[in-house]
Amino acid sequence: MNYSVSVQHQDFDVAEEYQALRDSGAGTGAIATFTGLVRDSGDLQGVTGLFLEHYPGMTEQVVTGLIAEASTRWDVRKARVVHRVGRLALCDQIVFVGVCSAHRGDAFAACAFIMDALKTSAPFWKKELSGEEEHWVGQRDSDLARHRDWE
Amino acid sequence: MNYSVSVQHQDFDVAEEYQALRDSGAGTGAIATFTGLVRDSGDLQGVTGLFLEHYPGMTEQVVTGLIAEASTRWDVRKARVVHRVGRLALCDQIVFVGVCSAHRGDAFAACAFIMDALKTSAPFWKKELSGEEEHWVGQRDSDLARHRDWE
Amino acid sequence: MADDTTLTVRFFARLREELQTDTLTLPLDTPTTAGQLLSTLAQKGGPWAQLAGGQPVMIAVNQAMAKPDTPLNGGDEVAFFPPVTGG
Amino acid sequence: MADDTTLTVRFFARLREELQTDTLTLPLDTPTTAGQLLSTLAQKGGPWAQLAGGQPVMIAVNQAMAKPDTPLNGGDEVAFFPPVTGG
Repeated sequence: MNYSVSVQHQDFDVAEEYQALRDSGAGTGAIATFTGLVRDSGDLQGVTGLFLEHYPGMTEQVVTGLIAEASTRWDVRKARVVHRVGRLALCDQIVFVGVCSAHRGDAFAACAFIMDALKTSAPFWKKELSGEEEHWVGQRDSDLARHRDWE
Repeated sequence: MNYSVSVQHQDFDVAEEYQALRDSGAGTGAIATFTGLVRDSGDLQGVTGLFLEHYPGMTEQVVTGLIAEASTRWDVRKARVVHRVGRLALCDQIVFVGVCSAHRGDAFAACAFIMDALKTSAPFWKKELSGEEEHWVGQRDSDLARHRDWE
Repeated sequence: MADDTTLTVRFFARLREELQTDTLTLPLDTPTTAGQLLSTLAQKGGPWAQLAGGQPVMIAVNQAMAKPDTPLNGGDEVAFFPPVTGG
Repeated sequence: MADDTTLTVRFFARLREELQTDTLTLPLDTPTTAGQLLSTLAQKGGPWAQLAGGQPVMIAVNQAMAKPDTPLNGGDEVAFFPPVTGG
């Protein structure tokens, strides 16, 4: 199983990420991807941007562990996670998760699992910006529940 | 809700499809995509290509109905389905399903539902090619079960 | 060309190949159902006999999934095909 | 610089801002746990008092999730932060 994890300030290119996933051998029949974008409403209304902070070193270890866990539960031929940090504007890309599998059920499940588990166990923190206002986002019960559903 | 369905011989470009999905307004926080590729093993081993046939007119109606059903069950801001027909080679792209939603749970569920339902109710038929051998693929019980799981 | 007194019958995939037929235009004399039409066609014998049983045959009437007891009217488009396997 | 007789303590996000501290280096005289360290830091008062209760504080030791009873050894990196909210 081939995987890669990046935490970076700069934007990512889904086209490039997808091409790299496609290059995963003739046994891959399914590629599932997820991209998270900055939305105009969260805890605040009228969100104009986000500030994302993380714990360098720990983040990469945690996300690598989630990919490893996914690959023990499902057929995972290649997996890729990119997460941005720093200041982001409305509609900017935040996170990309892509998984190649032989079959679609495994690709969907592994991709959704990695994304759900990342939300509750990878050390990222999000601050919503709305004009002059700043607000550290609180953890959502719905996110904890989605992660527990995989157990 | 904005959607589009194409059935075509020519290949599709995931980069273009993704860009069109991104252009779905500041309320979109999540984009889930699925791409199916020609694998080297199915009913036959050593698959070298596929031939895909469909029922023009009915296909587009069925897939449009599946998108409409998904959008009554989940938040769907934009949905796109592309399915190829004709002769395809190993590793070629077969199908793309992309969904934009406010939240990731809805994006994943709607994308997986459309793909699972398409497999058992859209009039496409797949013939595996392996050297000189040709074999019309049989419907899989696992596909019927995945579709029933959504009911 | 379908009109009020004919049925258009279409075949796809393995059925199309084995019957060596993609479209038939049949007169519609009396009220019938998709299932009765299948039985009638099966009487042609040879590869057509499979329409009466054996492998499952799916039915669409006017491009929507249908059942053996779906009634057929003049001008309808009826299609018979194996279980679908796209994606 | 962490060595066998010190702990590196890191804070992130809302805690980092409210404590106006991202890293502390503390001597480690006696065996302790992550929870005991939190209580000790809370005694500094002011914004530090929140470490003793109120909002939930998550703990990592050497970059792996830990619990209040996780033992701390010289050279360890301990981090305290709010519940995570990435993605």
